Amino acid sequence: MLDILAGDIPATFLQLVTPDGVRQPDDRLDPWVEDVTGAHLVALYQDMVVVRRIDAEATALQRQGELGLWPPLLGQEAAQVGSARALRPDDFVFPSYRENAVAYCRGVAPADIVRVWRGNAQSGWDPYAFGMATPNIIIGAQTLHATGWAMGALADGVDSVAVTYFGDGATSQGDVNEALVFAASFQAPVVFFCQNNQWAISEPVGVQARVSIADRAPGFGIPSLRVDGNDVLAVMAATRIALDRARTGGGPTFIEAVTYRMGPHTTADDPTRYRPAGQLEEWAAKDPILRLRLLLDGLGLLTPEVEEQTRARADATAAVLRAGCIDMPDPEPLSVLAHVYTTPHAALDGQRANYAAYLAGFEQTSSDSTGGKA
Amino acid sequence: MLDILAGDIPATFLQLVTPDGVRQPDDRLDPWVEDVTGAHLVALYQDMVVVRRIDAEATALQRQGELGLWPPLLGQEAAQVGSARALRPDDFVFPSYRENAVAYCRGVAPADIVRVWRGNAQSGWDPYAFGMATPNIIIGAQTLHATGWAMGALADGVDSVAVTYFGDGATSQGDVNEALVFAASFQAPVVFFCQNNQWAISEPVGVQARVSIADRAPGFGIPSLRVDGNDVLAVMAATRIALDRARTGGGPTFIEAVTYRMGPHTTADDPTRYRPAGQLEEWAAKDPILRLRLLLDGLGLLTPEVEEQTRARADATAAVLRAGCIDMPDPEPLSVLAHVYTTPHAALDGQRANYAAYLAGFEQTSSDSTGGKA
Amino acid sequence: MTMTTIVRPSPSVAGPAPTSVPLATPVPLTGTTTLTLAKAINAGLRQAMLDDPKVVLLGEDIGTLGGVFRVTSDLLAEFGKRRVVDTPLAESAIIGTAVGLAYRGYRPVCEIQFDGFIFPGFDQIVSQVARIHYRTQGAVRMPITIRVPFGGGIGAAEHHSESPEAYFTHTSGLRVVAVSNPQDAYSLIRQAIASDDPVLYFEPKRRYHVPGAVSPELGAPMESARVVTPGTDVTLLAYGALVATATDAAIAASDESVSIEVIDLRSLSPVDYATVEASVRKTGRLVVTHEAARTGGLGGEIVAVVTERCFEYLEAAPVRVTGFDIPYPPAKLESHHLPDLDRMLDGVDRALGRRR
Amino acid sequence: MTMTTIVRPSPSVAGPAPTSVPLATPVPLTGTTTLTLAKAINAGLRQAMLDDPKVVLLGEDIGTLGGVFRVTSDLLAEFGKRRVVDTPLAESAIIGTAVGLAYRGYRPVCEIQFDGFIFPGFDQIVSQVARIHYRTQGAVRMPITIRVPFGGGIGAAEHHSESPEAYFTHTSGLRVVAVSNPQDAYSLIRQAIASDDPVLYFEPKRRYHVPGAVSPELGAPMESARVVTPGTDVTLLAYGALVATATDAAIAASDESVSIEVIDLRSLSPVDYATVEASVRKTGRLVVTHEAARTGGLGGEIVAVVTERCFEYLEAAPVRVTGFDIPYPPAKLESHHLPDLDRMLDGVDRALGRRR
Ligand SMILES: Cc1ncc(C[n+]2csc(CCOP(=O)(O)OP(=O)(O)O)c2C)c(N)n1
Ligand SMILES: Cc1ncc(C[n+]2csc(CCOP(=O)(O)OP(=O)(O)O)c2C)c(N)n1
Ligand SMILES: [Mg+2]
Ligand SMILES: [Mg+2]
Repeated sequence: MLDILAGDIPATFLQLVTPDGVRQPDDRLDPWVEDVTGAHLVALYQDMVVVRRIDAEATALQRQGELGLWPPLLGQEAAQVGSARALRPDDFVFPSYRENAVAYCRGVAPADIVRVWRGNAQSGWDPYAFGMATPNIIIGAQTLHATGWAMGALADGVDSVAVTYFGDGATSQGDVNEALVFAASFQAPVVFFCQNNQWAISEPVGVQARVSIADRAPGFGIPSLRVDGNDVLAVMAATRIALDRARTGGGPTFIEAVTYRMGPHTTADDPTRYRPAGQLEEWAAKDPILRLRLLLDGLGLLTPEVEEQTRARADATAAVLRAGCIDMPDPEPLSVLAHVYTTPHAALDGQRANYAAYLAGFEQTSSDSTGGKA
Repeated sequence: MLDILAGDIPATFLQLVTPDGVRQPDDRLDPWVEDVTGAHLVALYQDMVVVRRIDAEATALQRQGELGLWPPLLGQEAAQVGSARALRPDDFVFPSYRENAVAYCRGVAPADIVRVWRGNAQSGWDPYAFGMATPNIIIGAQTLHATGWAMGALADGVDSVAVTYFGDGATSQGDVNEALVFAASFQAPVVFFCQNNQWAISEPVGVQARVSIADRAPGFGIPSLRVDGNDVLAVMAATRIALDRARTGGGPTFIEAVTYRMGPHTTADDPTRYRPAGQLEEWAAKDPILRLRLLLDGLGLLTPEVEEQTRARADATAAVLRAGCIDMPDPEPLSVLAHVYTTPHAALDGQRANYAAYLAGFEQTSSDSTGGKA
Repeated sequence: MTMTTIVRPSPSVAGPAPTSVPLATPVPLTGTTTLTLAKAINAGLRQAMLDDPKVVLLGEDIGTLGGVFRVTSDLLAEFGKRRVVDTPLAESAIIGTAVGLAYRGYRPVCEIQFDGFIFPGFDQIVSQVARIHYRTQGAVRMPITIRVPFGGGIGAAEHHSESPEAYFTHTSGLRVVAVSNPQDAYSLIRQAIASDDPVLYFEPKRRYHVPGAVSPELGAPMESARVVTPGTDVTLLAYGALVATATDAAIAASDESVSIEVIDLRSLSPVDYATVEASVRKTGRLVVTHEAARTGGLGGEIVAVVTERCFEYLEAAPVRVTGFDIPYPPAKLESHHLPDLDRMLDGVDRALGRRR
Repeated sequence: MTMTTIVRPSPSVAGPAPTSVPLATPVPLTGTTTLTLAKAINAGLRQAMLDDPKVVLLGEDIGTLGGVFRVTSDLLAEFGKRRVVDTPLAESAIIGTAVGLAYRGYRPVCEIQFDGFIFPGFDQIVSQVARIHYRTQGAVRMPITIRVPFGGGIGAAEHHSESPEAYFTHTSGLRVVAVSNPQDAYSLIRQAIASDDPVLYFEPKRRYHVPGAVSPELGAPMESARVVTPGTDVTLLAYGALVATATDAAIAASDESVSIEVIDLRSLSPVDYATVEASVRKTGRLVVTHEAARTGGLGGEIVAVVTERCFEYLEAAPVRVTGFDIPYPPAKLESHHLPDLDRMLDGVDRALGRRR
């Protein structure tokens, strides 16, 4: 495998399925996806369609005022599904805020994916239940958590792997580089999965880096792979290579998945202010779902039943998401003060008591029907 | 020049003078030191002897309680003198705490070099007077200052260069990596000069990096040079290459000077607790001064007059240092409150007035001869 | 993560993504004009850049995008990329390179995209920006302005609604201001940039789009507080977004014949105690309010100083109306964390001894 | 930069470099033993590691060297490099990887080499360590202990003598303690490690080599303050190294028949106000002392709370005896910055109304 690990600059660009859906043989990657049958490909396709549908539904929910914000992953489905589907349940994911497809693949319920963005909670799920930490908004911070977790896995003598997701912009943060230093130093079983979606809000990747993102890691002593992030099969192969290295004592690996953020940074963003003309169209031609459709079609796997089943799954998931979102009860007022500490804390406990009394005073007042805050 | 800039891993190790004092030709470096005559070599030799003497004298002053602490550079004379003597006065140095030979070459008076370590001030000199910032103790922080200064030089349209010094340990800090990102992004005229002296206090360089330090930079899009840091001529050549790139719009360059800290980390450190047996001896054989002596001797330049003049310079400098150190007046008590702000600040001004009154009260009391703090 | 749901409300029915906002023409500001708070900062930045070629802006997305709040709109087009610098995504480097630029004689203005993102730059602020003048015994000046949109109430995600000002008021060597209205936004950004000391300049993000009259005058010095509403019964100190709430509280209280003197601190370091003390000597009662957590917040410091200096004038213990000692909560709970009109009035009642 | 000139005084005449200190044999601590404060922490760390295999140490130079203050001496030899981890030189990563280890069920103990080097790790502490339990609604615990040698008076270089505790007491989600003597050093390091909340553990570096009796008992809960010297005239609150100075002040004052009640706060977040209030109700007068800068320091917060809760008991305005609002000064000036016995007595006089 070593010949495809970038020790030289520039890194090789790895691809198994071309944008027009043609499967290209590649001696270096093929062994890693040998077991991927037609049924697997269909499952990956369905995952991607469903997460795109989740994304669209969440965007709609935001427009309707049901979510405060939503960070779409439109265009990044292959990077997220291809990598997430390579993981084992005992691996642990440390994501940024855009890994909603990864959360879906880890088994998080649709409504729990949007819980944070509705403003109901800061975590939509229990990290231990899904082997996935909650979204980290401080750019790059989670890469250190993954590295520490992996150091722990090494000490525990297990072959579980930490996988951390981050963007091209994140590579400029000190934390990400320190994570590379620590991961290399301790040969921690961690996979650094960078989705280079070409933009950090309004800044093109060229502001962050003048060479390929994948070229960063070898200088830290970490082999890297540069993969077509819109090719779900190549992403899966690359992730499996990295996971295998980690499980077998090979230490960290860095993956750059070259992809594109086809939507806005978040629903609060307006990419027309900065996106050059034609760029979206150029990348639309490399759409990850389109290319898998073409591949499946070529293989005769895109039957009407599959199409129908896919649509049905997407519709059902969207319906579950919408209902779960809209029906989500508001958090209890006093929960604002819960879980700051694990055991009593005099200062905070006093504040809680005071606030409870204060709220009760309003209830009092309003049952006296003199108005006030209910 | 491009063929010696490390774009591949591992970087080439550059040397012009072998440890036994033999000048090796090198097509890539030779043009950069063509102008270095025998007289120049003697001058470099004398610099190195003088700074080693400053170092020894400061260590003695510390042992005698005249300095609170001293960070010796023993063994790193060639790295510091070779690079510092390549600079122009309008270049600007952003050092760590160990660059005492650089300060000497920039023209800082011996006593001013130790002023900080005596505890009299936090800067021994006016940075603008010597084109050199005061020692930075927060590891790696100064690399960002250098990068910002260089961005300013670029905007000003001048060809001055920022040079920042830091250690092997510093390369693990987020700040240093962020400095590489910014320097690359803006193609700032900055030279990153890393003295890899094999140790960060008790940690060998292998804790920080599993590949050469010089290999780090290319992944950021910054060419790097790996030079024998105990070879003053090679260091000068490498620094000139980097400066020339910066002056002519080539952007940042990273230099790893491979050297050795022959003394303790500081006078408070005890390297026998962690230094492997034999390592000091191994490096003593590569001593930077010894090798230049051998070279000069071979060239017939180490005349008794030169020897005598060198000794005299070192003695004189040591005497000036000692006298300047011992005679240094203690700072005025109320200067503790000076220069926090450039203009009046109500809170602090009140504290100053109160403290002045408080001190005056003691003077009062003691002139009443009832004791108290004078 | 841009999170401006309340600042730029999204339509309540499904619709297309918002279309590009037309670029505003530069504000001339020759006489008094009506500007939003965000536009007033923009106008102040522009004037400072026109006046002094050494003023440069650094930050994430401040160029083409004009910042996620559009505070730097149009400045890239007018001043070019050497003076309006879209930086890589790294706050420590934004501050650290500003230090280097200041060493070279520049007056950098750094934008931190949201309050919660200042911490990666904390070391450079605390150990470098704040100290280099002291460290060099006055030889090197750090005329750096660090702009920070702060505070909550906009329904944002984590790290987008914080009030970190007390970390900086405890840091010797920094000046700290917080503005509450367009005029101060304009005047104080210009004074901050003109200051030879480093200044943390806090912008009340939920007030960005509130308009107000702005004259090109610089007005009172940056260090001075301002009496917003004169009153005789209780002194109510606020800054940033809460000045508006405090003013509303004063109006509400006047209905019950309680006369509140609202003071907008403006400067958080140093605090203008001359103004504060004069008020407390008159009213004998003090309420301080801020969104930041109570323990260790600026309120405690002010209560301590006022107690030290006005002990014999105080008729009751000063009262703090603040955020709780919690991390900033999820959006649906923020109304329970943030001081609002009712909690301020409750605090006033306590200061008046009407409740415990 | 190791800077321990006073802790390990250098000989006053020129001589050879100090020779290697022989490795001490592990402290059994079965009964009461005399240990220095540094050794007491070492013994507490060792016991915690023996008791729980999930306790791991992370830091710079903590392994082979045993830390620049030798607090972790011999632990590498006993527990191996998976549990005593010499990390690369990066504080954000030390804290950040501790977060990941905590996610995996570990109880990491991070050493920050000197107070002034905590700021590169500030973001991870404030935005991650302090919040993950809240963020995950209790699902994930962060039982991380962050050890910080703090305070001045050792003649050190810049960044080696700071008192950053107020930055952390203002950070919700953290617990903060500061120890003053070997027994507390031992008991509280064990309690800090056992706590499921993150704890900042401040070590008074200039007291490292002061010996004292240490029993293996854990004693009073970490959150409780301790009355060191009972008294009736003035309450004097101190923590860390200043507890010794405060105790000396109480002795000195007793010569003039002033009875000072010295309280060692021990816990800075939360503060044990039950103990503080009981004392102030008795004495009616309060002095708080710390080395940190006055403005925004813990003293102001305490004065505010005591004023709020004991207003009617206070016979005079509380007094603060603190460092000035300056960056930590050069060694030759530190005696002018640090509260000493005279300044504490001066503060007591002011609290007694004997001076203004
Ligand atoms: C420390 C920090 N600084 C700034 C931000 C604001 N911010 C949120 S996302 C973002 C861009 C991130 O770009 P990238 O890493 O490429 O990820 P992407 O959004 O493209 O997935 C920025 C600047 C933040 N969240 N955290
Ligand atoms: C941010 C920070 N962390 C820790 C330290 C303590 N410290 C001082 S020097 C040093 C080792 C530095 O090693 P290196 O960068 O290799 O430089 P050298 O001392 O070898 O010249 C350490 C850990 C510090 N000064 N700053
Ligand atoms: Mg991106
Ligand atoms: Mg070193």
